Amino acid sequence: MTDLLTVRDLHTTFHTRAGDVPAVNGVSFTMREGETLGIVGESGSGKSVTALSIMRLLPTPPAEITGQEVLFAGQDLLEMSQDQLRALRGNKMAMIFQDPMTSLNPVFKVGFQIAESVRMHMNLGPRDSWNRAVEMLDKVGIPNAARRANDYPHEFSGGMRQRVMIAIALSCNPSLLIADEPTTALDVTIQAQILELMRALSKEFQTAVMLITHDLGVIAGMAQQVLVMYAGRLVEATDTRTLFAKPAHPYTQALLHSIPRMDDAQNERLQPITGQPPDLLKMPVGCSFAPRCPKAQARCQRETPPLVEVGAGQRAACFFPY
Amino acid sequence: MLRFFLRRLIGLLFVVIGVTFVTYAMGYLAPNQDPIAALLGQHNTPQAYATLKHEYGLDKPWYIQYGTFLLNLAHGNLGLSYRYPGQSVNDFIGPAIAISIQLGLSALILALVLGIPSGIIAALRANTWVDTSLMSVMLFFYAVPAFVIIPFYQVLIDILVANNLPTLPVQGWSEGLTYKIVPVVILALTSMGYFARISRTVMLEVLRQDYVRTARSKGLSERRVIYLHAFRNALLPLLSVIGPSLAFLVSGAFVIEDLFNIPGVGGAAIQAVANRDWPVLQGTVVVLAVAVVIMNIVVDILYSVADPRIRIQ
Amino acid sequence: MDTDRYLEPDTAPTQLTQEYLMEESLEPGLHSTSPWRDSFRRFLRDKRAVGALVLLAIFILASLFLLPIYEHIGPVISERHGFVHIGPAKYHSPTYVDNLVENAPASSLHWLGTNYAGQDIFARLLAGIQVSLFVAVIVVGVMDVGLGIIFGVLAGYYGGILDTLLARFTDLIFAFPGLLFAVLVTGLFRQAALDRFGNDGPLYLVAITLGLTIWPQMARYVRGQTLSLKEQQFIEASRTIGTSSNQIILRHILPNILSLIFVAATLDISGTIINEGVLSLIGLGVQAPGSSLGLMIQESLANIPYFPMEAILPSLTLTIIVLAFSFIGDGLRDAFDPRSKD
Amino acid sequence: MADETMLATSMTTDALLDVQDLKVYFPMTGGLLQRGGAVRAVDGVNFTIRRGETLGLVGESGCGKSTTGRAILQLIPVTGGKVIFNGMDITKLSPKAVRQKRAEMQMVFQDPFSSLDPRYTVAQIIGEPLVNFKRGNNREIDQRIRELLSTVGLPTNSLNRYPHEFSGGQRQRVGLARALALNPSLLIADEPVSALDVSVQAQVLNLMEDLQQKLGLAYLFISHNLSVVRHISQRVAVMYLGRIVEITASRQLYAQPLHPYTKALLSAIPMPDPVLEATRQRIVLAGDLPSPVAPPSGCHFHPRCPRAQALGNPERCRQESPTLTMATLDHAVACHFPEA
Repeated sequence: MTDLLTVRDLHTTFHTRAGDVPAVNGVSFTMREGETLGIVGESGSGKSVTALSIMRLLPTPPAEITGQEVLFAGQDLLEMSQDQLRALRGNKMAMIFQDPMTSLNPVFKVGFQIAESVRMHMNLGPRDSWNRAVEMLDKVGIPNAARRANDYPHEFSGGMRQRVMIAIALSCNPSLLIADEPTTALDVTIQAQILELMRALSKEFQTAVMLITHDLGVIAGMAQQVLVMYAGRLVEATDTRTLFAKPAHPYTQALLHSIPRMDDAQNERLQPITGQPPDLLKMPVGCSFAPRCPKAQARCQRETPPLVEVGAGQRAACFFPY
Repeated sequence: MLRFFLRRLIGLLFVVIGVTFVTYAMGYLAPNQDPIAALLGQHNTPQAYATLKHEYGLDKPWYIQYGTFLLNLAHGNLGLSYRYPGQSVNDFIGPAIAISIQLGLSALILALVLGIPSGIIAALRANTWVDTSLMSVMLFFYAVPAFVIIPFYQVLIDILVANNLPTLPVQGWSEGLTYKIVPVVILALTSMGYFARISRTVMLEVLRQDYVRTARSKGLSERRVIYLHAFRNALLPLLSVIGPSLAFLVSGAFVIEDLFNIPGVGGAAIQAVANRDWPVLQGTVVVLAVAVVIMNIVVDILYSVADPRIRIQ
Repeated sequence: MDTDRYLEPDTAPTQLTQEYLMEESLEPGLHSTSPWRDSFRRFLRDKRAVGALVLLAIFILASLFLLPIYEHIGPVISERHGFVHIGPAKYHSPTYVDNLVENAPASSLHWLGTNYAGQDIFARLLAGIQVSLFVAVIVVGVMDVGLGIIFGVLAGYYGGILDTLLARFTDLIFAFPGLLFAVLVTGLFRQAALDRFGNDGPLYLVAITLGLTIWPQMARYVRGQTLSLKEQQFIEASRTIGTSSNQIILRHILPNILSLIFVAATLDISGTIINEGVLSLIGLGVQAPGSSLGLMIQESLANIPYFPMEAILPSLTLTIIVLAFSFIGDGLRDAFDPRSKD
Repeated sequence: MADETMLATSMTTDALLDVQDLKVYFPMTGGLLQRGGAVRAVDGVNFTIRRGETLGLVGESGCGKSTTGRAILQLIPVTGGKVIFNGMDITKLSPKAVRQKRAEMQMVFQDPFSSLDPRYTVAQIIGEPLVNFKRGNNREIDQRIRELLSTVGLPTNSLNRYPHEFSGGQRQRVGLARALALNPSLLIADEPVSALDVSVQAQVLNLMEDLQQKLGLAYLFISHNLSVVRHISQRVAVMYLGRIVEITASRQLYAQPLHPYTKALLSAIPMPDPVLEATRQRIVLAGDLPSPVAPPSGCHFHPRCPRAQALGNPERCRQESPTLTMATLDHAVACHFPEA
């Protein structure tokens, strides 16, 4: 498998009246073709901003995106003009969002919203692109696709709308699909349906998926590789099995211990992470997790640990891993 | 669709009855109103008085008078003037309506055509000098009433005339197109400022929505994102403020018609007040209220066409 | 189209960084800031609004205190009246008519000159501002805000018959387009008001009429705000801890909508001052020789080619007052509801 | 009525709360198009909560779990049934008496942002119930507020701060302190941790466990998160479209679910274990949640039910609404064909 996406030292800063907010702070990783990469982190950890920065969908200003390079299929996205980017967006790289209720345009038919993207990127005529839209709706499991294509988003349930979003995203056979908390707003049984659908379709379309979520369970079921983010930084990157079996970073470990699990002894006491995530406006010097870290030592408060190889295929940003 | 119209017609009926009743009650309660004596003037004899009073139906109890008025209204007959014997209110208001519609609609269209794009431009350039200066001008137009602008304009004309520069005439609505420009523009200013400010707010709100981000994530051109996906949604709240904004237009029309001697409904209403010509004033009230309600129905229909979520079967 | 300018610099990050900003002041020793103080600070940042506030304060103070002082400034004169000696208390009174000094230019005696009836324009301007403010206070301060809050909150919180009544009443008022209702009522009762209350009668009539037409809108707005506030969980929480409905309204609803009412009221003041002007302009407001900015404009219109200043001065004064209230209203809105700015 | 209350008391002596056939219908109004129908948000719910016990109430959005919690507190009008609290049916009480009763049962809300008045300081928020119920003079109230702050683990310098200065987890603590101020015996917690970040969730959950230990509180813990419910509850009730479909001890429910919906729900939860995830069998339910406005006939679950499909869609499931019946001791299920 070849590399599809290489991100090197990505920085995204929001310039606000209160000060500069380093939402993404030096993130580097690689994604291979067809693989599913999970990005996990709490709200404000920078996982969504990372995705939006790669798509360059953030308004600049206030955002400022810098970095060494973001190579997508050999081209540097950071160097591209908006026109070049537009040719890629929705075509070779597509995105779906957290809230299916608000992500579709309420005044256009869903068929139109899919066909629009197809027409733009695949050079098809109106009829062919409409047919493609119906075909996609059928593929994502919407019954009576030909009729439903003429319906408006408000006539669909939340789960069905997320299916429509997936249809839009996959309509031009993208090589990368970025899914930003795609099931967070959905009920558990509907979440299971959507995850099942994503699994099946990404296999069928050979699409690499960047799956952003705060739910470690979703990661465990979907991803091959995982990135763990905390306060704008990558703190751990490894394959999924290693992450759950042998987490290197104290934050990852703490996270795994703090969630109630279906398979633990039932009334075992949870081990919460003390304190609160840091204020990005006033980032502590040194490791940003140090104030909450049980293993923190003097060095952690002075220096920022770099993300380094700590085991086979496992990288962590910690001076005292495991 | 039928049910919708039925419901709106009932609403219209309710408004007409309410408005006429209030108007009627006011007239009934107001002191010093003896139109018959005023009409007769020095020819006032008890016999003539009684005859005329009967002719105008004023000898009957108030609810019969009101009922008669409503009945006549249903036939499009607004009654007789108190001031000019033998003239019907229809004679007064009939030609005035056409003129007021011309004035009002031209101003509304002008306000929309200039106001909405200004608001959108300001929103797209939010917090730049373009936005700030454009919106300051629009706030000025919105806040400053026509009757204040007119003196400034007249002073300007005098200066232009004194220097032998061309001017646009202000008096003489019926004389030709050039005579209509200034009143229409001045009437449009307030609404234009209003639409510009609302458009800016609405557009900024829409641009923040998730579906705009979705449209961008599909790789659509910025033009398409803004003028198709965003604007189509911004249209909905804009449509819904047109109804309430008619109030500015009608208030403005009073002043404009009065000051520019335009023989419209507003002018007729003010004349009627000065003349204590009760039926004429009542007629203008009814006509204007119905006009506003009809405009609101039109806006509602447009809205339901524009928004699939409330589209009528 | 320049693609990267579609959002203004403060929108996205406020959402993205909200949760951090909250943490900001939790360190021990830092002074906590109440929402009111935050809003006040934001208001002070708006230079336009602060400027307008200062200007307005000057106008108000001048109209209240300068007019009585002005009536004491100037010599006692006799020459043009033969035997009669008159002092500034007379010729600087806004209502004093003196046919011998019609349309006089500005001088040390009449600071801004006189009008067609020989009345002192400066005094009339100050008196006109007083009238505008009087109407604004009665209409907006008392009727709009008072009735609007009472009916709006009650209708919004309790719903039911009061809500229905309010809705019907507002519909009716909305059906009277624009100023029509005010024209109707002031036209009909003007004479009665003059007979009963003298020259100030029409002014009271105008104020009460404008108040009657304006409060239902405020009530509807307050009702809407109350309804959306009622959805907030802290209202439900108050019920669970045994707070009675009346206490909920007083402790939680009112304080939370007060700032929005302030903003709406400030903006209503502009409209009310304009409407008073219109009514005076078409002869339904203040009775000559009394003074009102609208009346001054009306009186000057015929003479614009010869004495343009007589029209421009009241127009300019009215413009400044109306704009000042609009700027302040805009500034308050941005201060109380920062998101509304974008 | 007095007799009924007596009877109910004698029957369930150890029950703090006994909910019997609770119904909450919302009338549907639509102007001229009024059809007079009703949304049956809660449709005949029965359960009891013992002193010091936690009952978890789980279900997906729109199943009526939050409505149930609010109906118990009489925050919304109850259409039918009884809510017997401490031996007294509180659905028949006057509004004033209900207000008095509420001191003994309190609520913790989901949204840490909108559940605190932004213009009140923390001291005012926590003090409001104390002032309402006149629990002492100013000094005593102040003392009690400080005590409550330390109970929920907030520093005393929070007293004069406003809610916007706190993070979500800290605000939930303020909400807890307010709920505890009157020494209630029952706490209805409506999704108390679902708006919180995972690392903070555990803090609040542990705090709630500690408070239960210390104060002998009973919880009705409403949540859509089955892992959290499993962790904190002794017993769990599963709701689907306004009805309880299964209720039993937590251990029992998760080890041996009887209702096909419970089974599907449990299998839909993603487990934070890649090895398990790769091998486990998932039951993916077809279709959407039906609307409570027009629920399916018979058993509400039948159109999506894998068990009914396996049995060839028996007539009974479509026609007859199953009642909640005891399958084993302390394990009730509402299914015509419960799985063993």
